[in-house]
Amino acid sequence: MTGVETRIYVAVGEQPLDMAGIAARVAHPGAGSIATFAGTVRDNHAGKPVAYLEYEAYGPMASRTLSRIAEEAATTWELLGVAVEHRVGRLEIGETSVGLAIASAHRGESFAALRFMIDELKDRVPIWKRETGPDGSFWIEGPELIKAAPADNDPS
Amino acid sequence: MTGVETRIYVAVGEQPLDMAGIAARVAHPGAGSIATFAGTVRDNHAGKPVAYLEYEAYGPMASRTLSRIAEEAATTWELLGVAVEHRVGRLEIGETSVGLAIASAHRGESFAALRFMIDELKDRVPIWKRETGPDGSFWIEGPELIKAAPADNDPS
Amino acid sequence: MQVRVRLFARAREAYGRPDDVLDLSAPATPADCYDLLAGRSPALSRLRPSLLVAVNEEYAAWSDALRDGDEVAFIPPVSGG
Amino acid sequence: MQVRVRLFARAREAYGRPDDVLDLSAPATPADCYDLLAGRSPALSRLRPSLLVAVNEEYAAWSDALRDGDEVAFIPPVSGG
Repeated sequence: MTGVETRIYVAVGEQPLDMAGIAARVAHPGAGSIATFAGTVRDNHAGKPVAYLEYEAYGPMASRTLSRIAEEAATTWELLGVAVEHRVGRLEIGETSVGLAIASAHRGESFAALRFMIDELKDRVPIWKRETGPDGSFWIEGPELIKAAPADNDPS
Repeated sequence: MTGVETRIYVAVGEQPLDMAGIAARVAHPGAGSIATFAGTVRDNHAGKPVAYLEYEAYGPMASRTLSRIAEEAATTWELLGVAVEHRVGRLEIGETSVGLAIASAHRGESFAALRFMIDELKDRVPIWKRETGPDGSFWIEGPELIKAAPADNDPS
Repeated sequence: MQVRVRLFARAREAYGRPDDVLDLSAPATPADCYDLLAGRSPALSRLRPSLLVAVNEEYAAWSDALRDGDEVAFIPPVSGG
Repeated sequence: MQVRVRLFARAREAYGRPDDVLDLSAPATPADCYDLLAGRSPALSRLRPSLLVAVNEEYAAWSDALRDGDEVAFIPPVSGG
């Protein structure tokens, strides 16, 4: 446990992400560093064009796991604020799927915590993405692309 | 040299920094990761309260050195866009003194390049800060605080 | 005892629906739930090696003891971010 | 030959002004410029160990040969960011 109170904000939802708003959540008069990461939808994957992505979450468990990851980061580094939002539903090229912002007195902490949190998020948080391009739709499972059903209108 | 064309934007000036605008400069349809760093004015330093900071730059050399650092990053990692702005003049608590944004296909590149660029900036770019608090004004030279003249109205 | 099961992503697609309610005789485990579902869906049964399981929104073991009213989720390899 | 000198931060404060123009006889180096300025300002002369020098906006050596019209800058430890 570090001696700093860390403000933590977590959200999973369908609304477009606003990185400035996410960063604003961690503003603090003692902060000398605010590091952010935005995961954005690329127009290609494994050398093939991508038309759009669909993200699906186990919502309550995703939020709970994100909160736990934020708390782990706050226990490891002296952080003043952590904000993380993940979007679900259909996302177009260039849109932001995940946004993180971390504030700390010195940059070392926010950089290390940012890296930790996005790595843990990708490893543990129950969220899935399905990629659609000219060859159809695919579930992304690590390095693998797995053919998905042609139409899937029930990402719960 | 990597196979990717990197868009580079560099600025040094007195206007307040807009992190959303800086991040927007690196947007790219091939980007999967946008990492940003904002250096913000802390209300304390070395355990003492800070009232405000004044930044002074050797403007043309600062811009030139920032451009060179960005080019070094673009030679080392596959980056799609790099934007960096440094503010000069008087900054209040919470204001942003430096903003960086880096876009790449994958997050590893933008994280590594972000860290490299801020470390190099702090090491090489001819910009200086003077801190004012209840005990007067101090030039910050690495870990040292050096008493400055009581009034300094000519930061050229 | 009754448990709610939830399926996501490829597991949901394989089973053909996102959730179900199962009546089980105690003692029961997530593995028992899965066997019931897989018996109804060969596509789902093939996914077993890649699935993790969660009970009440926490990762759990396939052999954990379930209680009446638990929510059991089958979790394909995650790909958020 | 004539060179423009520029001083920043603590060096500027010590010298009392941000720039100056020096007339030097060739060959001349940044060290020669500095000695001239330091002779006018004891406060500046004490900073020598911590200063770097730039010629025409590039870091340079104190012993580099200057040319007419060069701009020589004295650079205290930087603290940007």
